[in-house]
Amino acid sequence: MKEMIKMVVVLSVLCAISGSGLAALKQVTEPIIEEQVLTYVQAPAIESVLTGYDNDPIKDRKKFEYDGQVVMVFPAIKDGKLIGVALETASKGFGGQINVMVGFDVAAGALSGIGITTMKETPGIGSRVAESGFTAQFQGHPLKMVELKSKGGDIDAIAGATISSTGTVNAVQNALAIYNSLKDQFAQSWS
Amino acid sequence: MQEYFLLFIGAIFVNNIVLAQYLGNCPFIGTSKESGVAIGMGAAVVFVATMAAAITWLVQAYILVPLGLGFLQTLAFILVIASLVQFVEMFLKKMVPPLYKSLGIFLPLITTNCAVMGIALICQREELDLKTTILFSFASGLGFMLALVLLAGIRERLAVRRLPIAMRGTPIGLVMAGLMSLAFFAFKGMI
Amino acid sequence: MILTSGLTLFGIGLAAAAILAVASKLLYVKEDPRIALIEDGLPGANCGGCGYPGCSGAAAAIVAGKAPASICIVADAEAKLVIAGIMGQEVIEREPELAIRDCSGGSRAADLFYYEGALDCVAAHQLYGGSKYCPDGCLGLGSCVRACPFQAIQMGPDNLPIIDPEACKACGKCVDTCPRGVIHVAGMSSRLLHLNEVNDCLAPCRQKCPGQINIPRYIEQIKAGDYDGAVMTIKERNPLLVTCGRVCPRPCETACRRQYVDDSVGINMLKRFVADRELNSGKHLPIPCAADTGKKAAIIGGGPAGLSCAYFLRRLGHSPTIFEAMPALGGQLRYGIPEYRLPKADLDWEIQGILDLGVDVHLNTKFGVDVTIDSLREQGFEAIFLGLGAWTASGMYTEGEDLDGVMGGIEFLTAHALGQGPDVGKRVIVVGGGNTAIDAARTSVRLGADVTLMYRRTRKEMPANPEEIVGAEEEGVNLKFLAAPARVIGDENGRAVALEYFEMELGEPDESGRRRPIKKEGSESTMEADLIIAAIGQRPDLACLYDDSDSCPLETTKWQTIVADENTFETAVPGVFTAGDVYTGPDLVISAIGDGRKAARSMHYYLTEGQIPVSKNAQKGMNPLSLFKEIDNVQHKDRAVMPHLCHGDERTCTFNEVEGALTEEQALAEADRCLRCGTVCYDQDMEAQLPLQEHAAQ
Amino acid sequence: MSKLWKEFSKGLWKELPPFKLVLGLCPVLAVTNTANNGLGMGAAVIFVLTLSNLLVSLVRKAIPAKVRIACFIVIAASLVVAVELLMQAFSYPLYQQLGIFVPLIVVNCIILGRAEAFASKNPPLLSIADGLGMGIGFTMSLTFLGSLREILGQGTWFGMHVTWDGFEPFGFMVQAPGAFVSLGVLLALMNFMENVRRKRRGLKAVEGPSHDCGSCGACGSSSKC
Repeated sequence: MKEMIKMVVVLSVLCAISGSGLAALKQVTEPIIEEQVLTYVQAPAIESVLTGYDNDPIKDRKKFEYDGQVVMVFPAIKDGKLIGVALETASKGFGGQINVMVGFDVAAGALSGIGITTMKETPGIGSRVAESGFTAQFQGHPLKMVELKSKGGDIDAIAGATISSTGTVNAVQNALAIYNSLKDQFAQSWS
Repeated sequence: MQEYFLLFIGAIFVNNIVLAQYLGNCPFIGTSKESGVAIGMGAAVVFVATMAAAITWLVQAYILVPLGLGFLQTLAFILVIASLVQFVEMFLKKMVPPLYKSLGIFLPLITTNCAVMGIALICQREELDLKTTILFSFASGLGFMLALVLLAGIRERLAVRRLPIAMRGTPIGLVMAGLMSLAFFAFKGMI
Repeated sequence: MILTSGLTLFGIGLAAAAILAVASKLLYVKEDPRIALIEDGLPGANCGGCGYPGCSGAAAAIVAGKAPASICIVADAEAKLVIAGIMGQEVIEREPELAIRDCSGGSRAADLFYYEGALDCVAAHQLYGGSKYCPDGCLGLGSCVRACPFQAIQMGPDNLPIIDPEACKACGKCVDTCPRGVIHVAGMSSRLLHLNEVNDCLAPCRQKCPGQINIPRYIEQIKAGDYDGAVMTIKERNPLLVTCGRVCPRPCETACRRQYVDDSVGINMLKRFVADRELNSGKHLPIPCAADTGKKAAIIGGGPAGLSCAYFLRRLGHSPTIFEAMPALGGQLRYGIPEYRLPKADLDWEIQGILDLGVDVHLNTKFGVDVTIDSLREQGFEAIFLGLGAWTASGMYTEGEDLDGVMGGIEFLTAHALGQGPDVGKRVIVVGGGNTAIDAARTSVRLGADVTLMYRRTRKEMPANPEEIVGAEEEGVNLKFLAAPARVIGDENGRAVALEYFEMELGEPDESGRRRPIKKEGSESTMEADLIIAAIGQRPDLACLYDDSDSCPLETTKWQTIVADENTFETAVPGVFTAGDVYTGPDLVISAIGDGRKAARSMHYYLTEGQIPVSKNAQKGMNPLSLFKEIDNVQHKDRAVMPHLCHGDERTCTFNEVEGALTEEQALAEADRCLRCGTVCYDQDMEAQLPLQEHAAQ
Repeated sequence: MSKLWKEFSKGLWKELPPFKLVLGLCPVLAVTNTANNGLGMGAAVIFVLTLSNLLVSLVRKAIPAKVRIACFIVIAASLVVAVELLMQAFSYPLYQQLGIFVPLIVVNCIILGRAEAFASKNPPLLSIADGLGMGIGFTMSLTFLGSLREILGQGTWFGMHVTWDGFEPFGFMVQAPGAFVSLGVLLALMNFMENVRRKRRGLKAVEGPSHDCGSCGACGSSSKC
């Protein structure tokens, strides 16, 4: 019995020590990791959806609240003036979540482009939503009627990948909703 | 229903845990010399992988995520799996001695079988729900068993062939595994 | 967060450990705690050498009392002590065992053992039935090498596995793997108990030798300079090698394949060479004996059969006691073979070596008078061996053979050996053609007589050793062939003075293959003689077996031999065994030694197990597959000639030993003539091909 | 010092983990599609292996035998989590590339194997030497295999273009089958070299290393397998 208690104690204490140690490490590295994730996951998408800015959208990012959730918004500023914003939304696709970075042209009141950040769609089929043939349809698209043709919109779905296409469009629609309700705040934040 | 069926077939053939995902290679090469051993090891992996994936899913969903400790996933999972294997060994020994006799000696090997841990991790990454997790892990285990038994069959025949001495044993086993992997590539078009 | 994290993992760890702790209580399988302890003590090789599937099985068996603490063949003495300590048992040391490969392969192996496709012995065996020629030989594909869990087997240069005796644990994995039974695991006892089987790799010489001596092996050892090893190899079959090295008529050499090249290998010369080396060293090589069993066995008769039986029983751990009617041990070796062939001092030395192992002797103790089967049983002898020999000379069945001056050959030799100095007079006629006749003739020469040896067939049919016949001729014995005694002519005092005999001629061959001598009617002549020695044959004297009421519990034959099972040598009376001349009738020394061992084997099983196993595969006749008469590619090499130790008058007037041993150089050269035969293979002398090739090139 | 060197150097050739001991195959096969990934994985393994050897060696006497394996696993897993965090913080693209194989370092038999077979029986300094040697050997092997596969499969080395124009890369090499086949062929080549060496010394050719559980001991019951 005594040996058994010793066993239990040794194992638990070891777990506790490593747990604490790792948590400390996690706290130290957390901000660095966040930065890294932004740099390597979001940054390329931002670059593809925003153009003509002279600031660092990642450095200037700000958090907003929408419907009880925190939304990270990346601004595109030129000569001190906000020309566009990008924000990331997600929707369920065929293989899991599809994360979409949606860029807005503030002045034109249109979409400046979308980029897929992460997704797990079937390679070669659903994954084609990330290809420019599909995403280019959103470039310069007005801020309404973002819908697949089958549902009365003007976006061509990828053949054989309706679910992935719908998921992407849903994400864009989410982003649109957020943009519409927060766009006044954006203008204030980066002016 | 079709979704589950595809998941099942996909996990066995298309994304075979050994031949496409490179997981569980040590036991794959190590225990594929005799088909009897391969069947025993395969069965043990099916059994343990399913249980481990289910339990780690619960641990993740009800302990780590609520507490914001997602980063401890690896540590928590391996603890759970190691304990589970030991528990299963004791349980089988007491309750189902015939099963213990046939699977018992393979159980300790499974603790360090990365297929088991890998399946649990994949289930988390893919954000599968509990039901799908169980199905997926069971199918992946079956995929492991299939690959193992097939390779054992090949290697048993190879053992009596005239081969350059340098190729005998592990090298030819690996090459055979490569060819099997190539064959399994063909399933990619299936789904 | 640090706290949460620490506490969470603490919780998981605690929960896991606690569940396991509780589980180990709840799911506790009632298992003897000693099993785990013993398993820890076992080396964990899971080799299966103990006969259980893995070490945990062995541990369970030890605890269940089904296996001794020393069951593990791999564990060292210390581990065994630990295990025995756990079990409260004593360690009983097992006889050390070793895997042995008994296939010589021969240099033809390279051609024979090449199989397209299969690289595994088991597969090759199943696919092709193995080698094209040898049904039993090593396939040389090394399955045993791969099967050995201790890396004790390596492939040698001839594709024959070589076993490292240091690393071998005798687990038997190689034996299980080998489809041909080339490798077997044996300790000393099982080697001593093994009788030749048809599937063994038996060179013709080995098949022919009545003593089943592993001849190729000891020649191989001589070749390698391991003379002591050669002695020990011979002593696993024959404890009387000094004797046999001198007197054996060498049936093995008649089977030697070398005779089809030039002349058979001088196998016996080589035996004598190593035997004399030990003899001249003055020190007996230590001979291992199995642990004492405490079983007593009585050996009646201290001749070659009895000595052999006693020796093997002793080596198997039993306690034999020899009862000998004569004043000294040796039987016919002492009283039938003259000094010039086998010096008594050498015989004494050799017998002493056997007695030193722990064999008791009662001399001058007559069976049937001083001891009987019943009295021996009462004294606690559980098994009895009758090695009474054949001491009665057969008569000539002629008129006047009971006159004075007519003696049996064995009577004459025994009287001489006992120092009773039989009077040979001037002219001696010896009738007979066997070794006894020659011995009697040559002894008579040394006693100063003019000797004629009369034989009813020709020289070719004489059963005596050719060297003996030559020796006799050289010493001046007149050989009178194709003559058979008709009548002994006596004088008025009832003393033989002449022998009347018929001339003979050879007719049709009889069942023994020799041409039957036929009397030429009216060819009677007479030859004068002072002593007529009838060395025609001998038979056992079984009078001692009969009790006062003239009944004998044993079955006997019309030739006055004892009837016994031909495989087990057990007589009609359980626990009573027999071998030697009393069973076979007069036969060779080596036959008596070989049968003595076989009887000892039966007695061993009788004493320890009660049942005597008889193999269906026992090798009896020659394997026809192994007999072939064309031997290719072997260079001629002359056979060594035995040197003579004494010459001229010294030879005919003294009883000094005539033949000597080979020198080391000669012995090595002679050993080199051996072809290392297996059942069907032999080693070619590749040099022999060179001149052929050169010739072809020209 | 010479003992330290001995323990260190044995991992570099004599007991080179993936090739000579045939251990830790999953990462060897999975992440060696480029040299860079191989190097990165190797670095992570060096980190975990050296530290786990050190820690195990330090606490070896305090650990009850029955939970020995569990404790080793906790130590190794903690280090793996630490590596995961550090890699995310300082080399995120590599983390993305290696993916699931970073957490799986914990079940790499080399880690537990060395802990069980070496560190639990030897003092800290020697254990570090052993871990470092094995880790470097492992890294070398991974980098080598990664280079081979990258050059043949993509025509690049560490991302640099190293092949001539018109070189048609074997796409097969960077895929799963290529991993198996190239490792198999590599092992065969090593056996071949070994046999040539043995032949020169007049020894009989042998079969190469076989993957055996016995050389690992990670299951904690070397007596069972």
